[in-house]
Amino acid sequence: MKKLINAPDDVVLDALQGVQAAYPDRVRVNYEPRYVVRADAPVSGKVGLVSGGGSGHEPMHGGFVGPGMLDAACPGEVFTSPTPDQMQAATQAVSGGAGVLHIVKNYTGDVMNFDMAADLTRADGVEVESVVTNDDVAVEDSLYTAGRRGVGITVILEKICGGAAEDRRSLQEVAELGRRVNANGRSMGMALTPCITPGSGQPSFELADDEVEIGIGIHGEPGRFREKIGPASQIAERLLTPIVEDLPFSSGDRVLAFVNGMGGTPEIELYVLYNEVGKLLHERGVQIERNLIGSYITSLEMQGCSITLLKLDEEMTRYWDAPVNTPGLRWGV
Amino acid sequence: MKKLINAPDDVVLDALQGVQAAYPDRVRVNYEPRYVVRADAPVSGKVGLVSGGGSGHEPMHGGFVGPGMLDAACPGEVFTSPTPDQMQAATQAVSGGAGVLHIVKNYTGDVMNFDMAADLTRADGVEVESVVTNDDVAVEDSLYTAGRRGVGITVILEKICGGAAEDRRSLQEVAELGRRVNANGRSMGMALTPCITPGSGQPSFELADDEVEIGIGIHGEPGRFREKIGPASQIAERLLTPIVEDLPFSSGDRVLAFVNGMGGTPEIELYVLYNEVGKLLHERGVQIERNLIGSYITSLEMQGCSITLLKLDEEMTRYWDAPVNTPGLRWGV
Amino acid sequence: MNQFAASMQEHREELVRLDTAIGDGDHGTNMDRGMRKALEQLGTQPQADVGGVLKTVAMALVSSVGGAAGPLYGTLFLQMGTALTGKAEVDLEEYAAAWRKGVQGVEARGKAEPGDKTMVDALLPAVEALEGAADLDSALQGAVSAAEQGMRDTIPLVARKGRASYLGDRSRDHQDPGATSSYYLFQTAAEALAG
Amino acid sequence: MNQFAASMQEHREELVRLDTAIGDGDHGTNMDRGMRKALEQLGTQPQADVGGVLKTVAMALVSSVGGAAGPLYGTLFLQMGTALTGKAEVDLEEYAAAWRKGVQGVEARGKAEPGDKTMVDALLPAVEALEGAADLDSALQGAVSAAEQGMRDTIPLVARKGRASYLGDRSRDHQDPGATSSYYLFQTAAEALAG
Ligand SMILES: Nc1ncnc2c1ncn2[C@@H]1O[C@H](COP(=O)(O)OP(=O)(O)O)[C@@H](O)[C@H]1O
Ligand SMILES: Nc1ncnc2c1ncn2[C@@H]1O[C@H](COP(=O)(O)OP(=O)(O)O)[C@@H](O)[C@H]1O
Ligand SMILES: [Mg+2]
Ligand SMILES: [Mg+2]
Ligand SMILES: [Mg+2]
Ligand SMILES: [Mg+2]
Repeated sequence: MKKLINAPDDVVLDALQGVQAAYPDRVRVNYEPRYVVRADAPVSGKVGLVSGGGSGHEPMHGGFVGPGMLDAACPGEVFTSPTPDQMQAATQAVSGGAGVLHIVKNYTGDVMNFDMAADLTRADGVEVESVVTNDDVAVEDSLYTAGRRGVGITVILEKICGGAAEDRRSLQEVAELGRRVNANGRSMGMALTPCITPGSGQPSFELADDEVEIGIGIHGEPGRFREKIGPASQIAERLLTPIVEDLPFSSGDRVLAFVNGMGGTPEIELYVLYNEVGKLLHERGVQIERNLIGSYITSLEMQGCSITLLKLDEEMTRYWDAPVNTPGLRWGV
Repeated sequence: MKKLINAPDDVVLDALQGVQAAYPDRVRVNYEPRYVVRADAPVSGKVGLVSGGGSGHEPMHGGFVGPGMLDAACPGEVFTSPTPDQMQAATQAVSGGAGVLHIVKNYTGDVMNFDMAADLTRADGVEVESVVTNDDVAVEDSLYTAGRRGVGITVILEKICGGAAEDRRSLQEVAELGRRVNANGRSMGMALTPCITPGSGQPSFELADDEVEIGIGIHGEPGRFREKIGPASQIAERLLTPIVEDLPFSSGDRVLAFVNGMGGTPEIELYVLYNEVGKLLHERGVQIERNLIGSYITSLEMQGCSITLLKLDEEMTRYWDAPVNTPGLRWGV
Repeated sequence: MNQFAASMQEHREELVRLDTAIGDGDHGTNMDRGMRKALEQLGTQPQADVGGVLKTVAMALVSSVGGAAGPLYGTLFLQMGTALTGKAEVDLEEYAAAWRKGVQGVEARGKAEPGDKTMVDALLPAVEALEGAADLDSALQGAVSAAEQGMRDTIPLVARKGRASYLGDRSRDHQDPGATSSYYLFQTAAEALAG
Repeated sequence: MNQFAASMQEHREELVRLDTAIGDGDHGTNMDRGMRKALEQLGTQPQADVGGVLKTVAMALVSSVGGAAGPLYGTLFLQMGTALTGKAEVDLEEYAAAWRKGVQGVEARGKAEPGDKTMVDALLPAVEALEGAADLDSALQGAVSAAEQGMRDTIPLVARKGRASYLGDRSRDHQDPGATSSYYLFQTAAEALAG
């Protein structure tokens, strides 16, 4: 394992100190318990947006703290959900009187920890709603299992709900909008290489020199199947078909297409892939109205990509376009 | 070699098509010869900024085309300088009557090709100036060699000169500012892993599981020496000491600190490194006034980093802060 | 608790390996971090009250483990601690009842049923063994054996809860990491309490 | 030209390997791409004029090779073509003089001196061999041997020009890729022109 770190146990703390050093007038880092919060929090009268999850997915979530997106993010250890005390403290720090929305990715750990935090925070008198993202079509959807994972749509949802919160929409409205974004979004990912967590020092799975893993999660979880690597056009097809058929997306739909790198993917490859995605959607009559191309929800140094499609409506498009000013996403300001 | 591509020979073209598909109202891609240009070029009365170089360093340069930065970028094959006909055509496309500045990284190929292009363009009656960047302290500076490579400062220079050009400064002024930025900037890089060009299919160098290569270039060129990997604090020190001592940067200086990922580096590691850079500069009394943290000048999927320091003056800071609206860098708009 | 902490440190790599196969590879690190934190907290407190000790451990786990294991083990110890509040000594009946409370807490929090390939598959049979035993020694031994059996029985199962469930059929033929740490918990409890 | 193109295709991997050791690994790909483009351009043109052919090749290389080799080989062929404009047949003296012009162009463009570990180290001795030869056959053979020797002599050198110069001392003990492609150029020229 070769990494630009001091020691496996120090990665998260060292990186948080780096974040604090980098953006002293934009964010504040709280160390005990750990959360990153907008420097001007709480914003009075605005719904507070809190997300969080394991570290190693940067810029998600800490890089999305700022005007127009999250009010606070709770970083766990690498690939490990944060703890309720972090979420409780972050929730209180961003509570501006209009309630707080928890944006939670659907993993057993994240859901349980955020649940405990919501219970604690409600007991403190802060109104809390939760939106759970579960957009990963690689996982079968079933009542009897943990259900689908939350992946790429989380980034999009944080941006869109951030716009709505900035527009002083109510907690109920922002939560409902978030649920609509989740319900209309689908994702799937694949890997060329595994990743290595600093704690384990071992690759998350083994792949032959000519194999790819299809349907991976963002924590180095193995995928649903593996196959010999094909051209980018084939990889785009492997990911897009299940996405499109699941919602389903159909001719005439206007979408946001998000081509995401897993952390170790060169940008030039993301554009090659985006080109293929565009061709496939064009064939189906689906129109790309907005796009996002880059590494925004990552798995450490994993090479690979994920594709997220969101069926847009006018409100989503408006809040997607609204100004945002965070280290990870910035426009309109 | 596993890559998200269709075929080694198609990478650059496919990616350019992806860029065109992604930003149809912001840039225009010309395919014969190849260049990426602002959709609204030429901007009348503004100095045109043209850069270019081998592909595989994205977002540099194509991702920096837009208001406040480059007017056009010429992509070569992966790690191969583009050709004079590309530069000549791009120069003409952005010529708005105030002359055109070529921003050239100091590599024999880039310099010779841009020289030929400048000769051709001058013959066409367009005033052309060149700025050559050579900020890499890993290479010894000597009159008898090809001199130092141009690396990280190129990104900073393109932004600052872009701001000045947008401010309608003259060709001479923009060129002089660019030379001042280059003269006050220093960089050095290191790698944890090599990269593989699609054309060669072979790693650019071999590294043991516990070795790092110090002083690498951005084309997979081997570095000046290799050593056992140490903590991030040591790596920061290895890169910063030669940088600081070369200019030299001294107590009281205000700098822009740019911590760059080589393409396959997780963002969390860049923040760990930035934290160490901050501590080391603090010890020396050098004050970080601005920063840039992310993967902006890359070597395909290489894991590693580079550090660039620029000694700021008031004019540089002002144009650094000026609005920029490109796929790769965006603020203030 | 010292023994369980030592056990988590000792088996850290093994739990990481199990969790890498069907999860995200952090279970060993998480439990080790949590139990070290628990010992730290206990160090500063008087330990006369068994319930108090368990509740302190619970809070330490909840606020330091994270992931799925944090809330689940936290709930386990919290419920056990609540059942044993104020006790300095515990008899077999109270001991078994506390475990039952704890495991009910885990079931309520995680919604896992037996056969879902989770820690519940080790915890439940062990509690049943405690409840059915005649004396402390055979109870402790029976619980260890039952937990071990439950842990091994997770191998052929397809996971329906937790991160391993994302793998579908590919989760088969691997032992569940959480069931494994639960087995170690019974093992160290037996060693600590055995006459 | 056909032969040189074939040679570049044949030695593509070798040149890539040499360039990977002390450069960026693209020299073989670059030359192969350039010569394929050159043949393409030639295919559409009458080939009576040697100078014209060389100039066509030069322009094809300049606009398709890129890197250092594009302008350098482009200049080489452009200068040679200019020297031989309008000729359908070329005698030894004209041939040698054209090479001299070409190499002077390379020297002017790249500012490399003998011993800098570049293509100049193969080109210059070969031109000198041409100039000193008594008849065409010995000239061609002498040039090939001199280029080969020059190419081999780059091995112990420390590069002072081009990408390899960044390596400093570590560029030692590797053969220069550009000198190698220049050797293949003389080799194919000899094969093509030999009676
Ligand atoms: N819903 C659940 N109910 C009971 N136990 C569960 C549940 N989900 C997961 N587990 C247990 O948690 C273990 C994984 O713990 P850990 O690796 O620490 O958390 P995470 O999966 O968040 O990384 C699994 O092996 C399983 O035994
Ligand atoms: N200044 C120079 N003068 C003459 N030849 C040079 C010079 N710089 C580089 N070369 C030659 O070019 C070769 C490298 O060509 P190539 O790999 O195609 O270009 P690049 O170095 O731009 O990748 C070197 O091996 C060397 O022989
Ligand atoms: Mg986890
Ligand atoms: Mg090159
Ligand atoms: Mg786990
Ligand atoms: Mg080369």
